[in-house]
Amino acid sequence: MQAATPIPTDVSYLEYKGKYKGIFSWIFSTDHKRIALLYLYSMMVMFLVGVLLGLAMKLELIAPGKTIMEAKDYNAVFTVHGVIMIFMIVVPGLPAVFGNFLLPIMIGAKDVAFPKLNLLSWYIYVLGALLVIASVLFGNGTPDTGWTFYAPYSFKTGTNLLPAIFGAFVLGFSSILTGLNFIVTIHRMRAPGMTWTKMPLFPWTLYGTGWIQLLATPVVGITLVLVSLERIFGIGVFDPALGGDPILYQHLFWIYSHPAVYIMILPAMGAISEIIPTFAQKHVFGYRAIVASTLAIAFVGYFVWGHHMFTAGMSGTAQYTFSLLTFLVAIPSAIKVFNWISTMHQGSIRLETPFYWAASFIFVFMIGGLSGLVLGSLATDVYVHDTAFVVAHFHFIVFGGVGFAFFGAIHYWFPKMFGRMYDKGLANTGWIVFFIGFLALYAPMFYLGMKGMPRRYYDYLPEFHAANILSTLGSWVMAFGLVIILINLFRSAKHGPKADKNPWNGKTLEWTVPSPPPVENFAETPVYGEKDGPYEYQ
Amino acid sequence: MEHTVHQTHDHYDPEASKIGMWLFIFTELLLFGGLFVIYSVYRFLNPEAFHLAAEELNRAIGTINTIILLVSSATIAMATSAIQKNNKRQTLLLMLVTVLLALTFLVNKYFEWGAKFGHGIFPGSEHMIQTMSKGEILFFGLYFIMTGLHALHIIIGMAFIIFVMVLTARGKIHSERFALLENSGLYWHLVDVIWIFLFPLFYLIH
Amino acid sequence: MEKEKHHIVAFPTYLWVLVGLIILTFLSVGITSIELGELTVAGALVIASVKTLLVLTYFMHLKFDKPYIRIMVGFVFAVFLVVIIITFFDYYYR
Amino acid sequence: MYILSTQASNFVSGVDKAFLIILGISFLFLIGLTLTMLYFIYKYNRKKHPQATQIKGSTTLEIVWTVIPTILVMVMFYYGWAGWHFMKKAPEDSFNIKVIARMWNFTFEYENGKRTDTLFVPKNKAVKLNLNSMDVVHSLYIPSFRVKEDVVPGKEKMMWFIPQKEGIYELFCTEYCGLQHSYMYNWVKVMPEDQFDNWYADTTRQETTAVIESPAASGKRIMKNIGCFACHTVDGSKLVGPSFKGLYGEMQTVVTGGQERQVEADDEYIKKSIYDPNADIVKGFNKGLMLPYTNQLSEDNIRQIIEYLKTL
Ligand code: HEA
Ligand code: HEA
Ligand code: HEC
Ligand code: CUA
Ligand SMILES: [Cu+2]
Repeated sequence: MQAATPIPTDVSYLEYKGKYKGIFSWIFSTDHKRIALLYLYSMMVMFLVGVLLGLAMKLELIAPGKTIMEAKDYNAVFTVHGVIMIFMIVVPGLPAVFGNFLLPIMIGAKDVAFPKLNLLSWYIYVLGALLVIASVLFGNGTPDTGWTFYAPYSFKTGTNLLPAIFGAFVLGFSSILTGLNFIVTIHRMRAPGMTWTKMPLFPWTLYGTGWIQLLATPVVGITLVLVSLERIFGIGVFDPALGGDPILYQHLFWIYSHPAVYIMILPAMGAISEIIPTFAQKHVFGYRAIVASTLAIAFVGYFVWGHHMFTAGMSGTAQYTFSLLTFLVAIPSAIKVFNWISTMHQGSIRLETPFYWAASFIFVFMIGGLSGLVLGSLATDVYVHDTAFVVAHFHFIVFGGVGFAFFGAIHYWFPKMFGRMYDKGLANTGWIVFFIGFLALYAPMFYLGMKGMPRRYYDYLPEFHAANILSTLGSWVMAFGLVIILINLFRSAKHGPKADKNPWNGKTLEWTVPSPPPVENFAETPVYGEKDGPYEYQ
Repeated sequence: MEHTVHQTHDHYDPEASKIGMWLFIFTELLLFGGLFVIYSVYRFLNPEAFHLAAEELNRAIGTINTIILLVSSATIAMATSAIQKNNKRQTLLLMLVTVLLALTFLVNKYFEWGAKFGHGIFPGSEHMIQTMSKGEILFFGLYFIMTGLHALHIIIGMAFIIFVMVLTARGKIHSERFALLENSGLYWHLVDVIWIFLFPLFYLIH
Repeated sequence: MEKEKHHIVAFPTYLWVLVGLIILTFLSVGITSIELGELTVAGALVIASVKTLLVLTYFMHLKFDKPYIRIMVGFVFAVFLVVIIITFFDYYYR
Repeated sequence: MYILSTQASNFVSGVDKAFLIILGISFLFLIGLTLTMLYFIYKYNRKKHPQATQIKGSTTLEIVWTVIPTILVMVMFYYGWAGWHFMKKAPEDSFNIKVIARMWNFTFEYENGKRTDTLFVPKNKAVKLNLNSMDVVHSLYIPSFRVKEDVVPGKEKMMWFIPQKEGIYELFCTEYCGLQHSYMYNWVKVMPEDQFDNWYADTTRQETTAVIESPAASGKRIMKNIGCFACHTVDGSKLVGPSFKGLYGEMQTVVTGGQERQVEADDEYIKKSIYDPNADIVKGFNKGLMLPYTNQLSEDNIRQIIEYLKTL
């Protein structure tokens, strides 16, 4: 089929339409770069919905008692917020957008191994998203179980849970296919001479992520199927009335959902590992250590799920085993932080927007991660489990970590993706407003949790009022920052000044192709020699 | 490590599709893996009831079905050898045998399930709730889910093999290009492997 | 494009494996009919594992594939085993 | 101002110690690393340091910064374990109280039959709570005591503590359990032992109220205490369950074993709705939400409830 129309090497992927016209040249395109943008736009839509729900929650919590909604609505809002943010934004986020766009280019390939499967993953993603939306719009009530769907509440509630669960299942399938595609691509399609130890760090993290996606997602898939069957037939697997064990549900759920948090953070760490060397103009410090820690996180992260269940009634043995393993998985993250900071040492640092995001990433990631240590320790987790402290932890790390990395990545690769540059002044303003808002929004939640305010609370006692006000104000500041950032990016994608091939003097392969890249990326397949490597700044 | 082959224009890389298939098989293994975790936990918590309930299942049908699947696995494996020798007729014949055996397996399952339903044993049945202990209800719940999901995989596998047969008949699959046939075989063996575990776990605990 | 050599497995190999698998099936039926207590389950599972190993090595060609596929398969089974073991840290000691 | 909740039980010292140690180490690293990073950004800025020196790594450093955090996390693990492990086993001579959690309230049942919404406990005495859930997973959390344990249906679980400070503390449900999860809180009252004994011995107070009230008024009080209004209203609007307004004597469409039928909401029907709610499901509502109150409401109580329902 391709032999008929040879693909030009001088037309950018944004202009080349292939055999379809208009929108069809996007939604039928198997070009990994176009698929990446499809993901970017569809995620952006879902993301804005999630953000609005987040803001609504904060508005509700500005004062005790009813502010803008009923308890029923609040419960629905945090459920949908959680489902959207986890299953549609941060789990697929960096792999589907930046992984798709950059993985083939960074390893010197023309596309991913299975381009059609890649497009199919996006369709499946959209289907999953539509199912979740359907659960909100139709039927008798929006799901209200929390994103964890804990049994037995999840088959007692009268709300419209089935489509949401099925949606999560379908989204998981999309994520599996993406992971599979990336692993095969990395195994088979690296440029000649690019050995494993010459592969840049971002593809490495995608490789680790791919494995977690493959091995963890099916477990939650089957678990969600069982919850649906339970709702429909009452088979009893998790129903205590029929002999089932609700705690077993929690085991299975977290066997996926803990590794899932590393699905989220690993590509984020990968993006940071690209940005820092580029802006320090320096070889990354401890390449091998960073690779090893990536694989260690992926591997050990598979066995720590029980730290979400310290009060659920596990045996003591299981509790301290999980606590111990949790502490072990923190060490590779620490190694990464040390290596990033050391990369800056003796560098020649250029202060640009992506670097600001990366540096603030390190800061908020440390806060999020270190608060994870409080949660990993038995005595203290019993105290703060299911309080606002946990909410603060995961917003700092999920959204501080993954979100900041996402924004860092988009400011870093934007010129490559769209061939244009954004307004740097505006981008920096957006960053600082966002950063301040972020701290004001989530830091008070640590305090609230330490004082004992439970999470998923629609209403709270007056003693928690002051900190909640600060938090709500923070959410507005942050939203303002977000608006600045998004407007700047959207405008620049169309009207920004043309960008160079290599505006940051990066050393990885994507900076050797034109911006935006041509359809099959490389006019000539790059070949790695003995001395070449991803971060050779000489 | 394996060395890198630069892809050509027509994207045919049998090694890549083989890895892809294996990775997919891993996800399937973990899908059933989740169920095996559940099974082993409940079995551990209700050993007596599981014994009792397993008595209800028919060992003979189970054994026959096991053998059917094993034979069909051998035939599809032989089909991959046949295609490499470019023997199209033999390939198609072996695949046909595989599909027919799969069908027999399903027919057996149909009667087996039918008999259970006839005795009032099916998910959510009032009869079970009234006459059985919680452990037995769990056993049958798992029995239906696991064998049901397995049967679903049999159906998918059959469809896959039939699809490959059509391509083979049309000459799209031949001794130079048979990755798809090999993959359908891999998938079929996966279905077999899962049954190899389901069989003792459900039929052989006495 | 460099062509990779593919090993063609002869029919008799498959047939012998099949015979082995069938014998093992009867063996497991036999073993579980005699009362061995705890060992029954262990026996049945060991036999099932041997059967799986046969299917993997011959039918699924692991014997003739490059080693990294074998490593992956081993890794996946190992991960699954560890998951089961850790889950039982809870149930066994409860 | 102390950063954690009030300190009022025997577990406080262990938990707070672990907390402060982890927090201390964390702050040390957070501040240290942030300052280092800022210093590098300042010192090796492009303007000051135009040419980067390429350093690819250092095995010694990698080993150092693997070993140090490993030791530190083991310290954290140890303190976490030390503050926790004795939560798992209650002393033999503990004072037993049964906790019944249901959507959406806790009931505390004492061995002499006393039943309360607020948890009353003696100071300086080991108290063991036996946790039972009637419906979904709840979690009993007393911040000032540093204890929390999920209440799981179908599981026998317990938690224990020794209250060490008189006063009234919050008690929350921290496992999300549906609509009124955030209202599923109550109080713990710690009393000196003698005062507690007096309170405990006085079994008359809660069975019958001192004032003589009409059956309808008793019905209303019972329903309020046991939490019916979490799901039912009296004004015609529907929450989780149907409203009680105008219910008594009306014809109701119910689903019995999959079959729809009409029944009159008479005494028998209401009694059955309370003792065996899942036998007839009111059309448009869900099975399994309301659970039998067989052991919690006597026939007498039900008679009073019916009297109250008649007035609506
Ligand atoms: C991106 C997602 C992400 C990541 C990466 C992490 C990382 C970690 N998480 Fe987090 N976690 C979540 C997302 C994430 N988490 C979510 C979403 C939940 C809530 C789910 C729900 O209930 O809804 C949660 C909940 C959660 C709990 C359960 C809390 C509870 O419900 O009671 C626990 C408990 O152990 C925990 C621990 C940890 C630990 C130890 C790490 C570690 O990996 C962190 C490692 C990082 C560092 C340690 C910082 C960097 C290192 C240094 C600065 C050097 C110094 C370090 C040392 C001396 C060790 N997390
Ligand atoms: C990625 C995950 C993510 C993100 C970004 C957010 C964003 C926000 N969240 Fe979060 N939240 C969760 C994940 C997330 N949340 C989860 C899992 C829960 C638990 C649900 C449950 O209990 O079941 C939760 C629960 C939760 C609660 C607690 C509910 C309760 O327990 O009572 C609150 C309370 O205010 C809250 C507020 C907010 C606010 C104000 C925002 C936002 O409005 C802030 C605005 C965000 C931004 C300005 C930009 C961030 C940018 C990115 C993440 C990258 C973008 C990527 C692409 C566009 C592809 N959230
Ligand atoms: C957790 C929520 C919940 C609580 C608490 C609850 N109910 Fe219900 N109730 C329901 C639901 C849901 C239904 C409808 C389904 C059914 O008929 O079982 C219902 C139905 C009823 C009915 C039948 C109503 C009709 O319209 O026919 C009566 C009577 C009733 N409840 C009384 C009570 C009393 C008395 C209490 C307190 C002692 C109580 N309920 C507590 C949820 C609840
Ligand atoms: Cu009970 Cu939350
Ligand atoms: Cu976790």
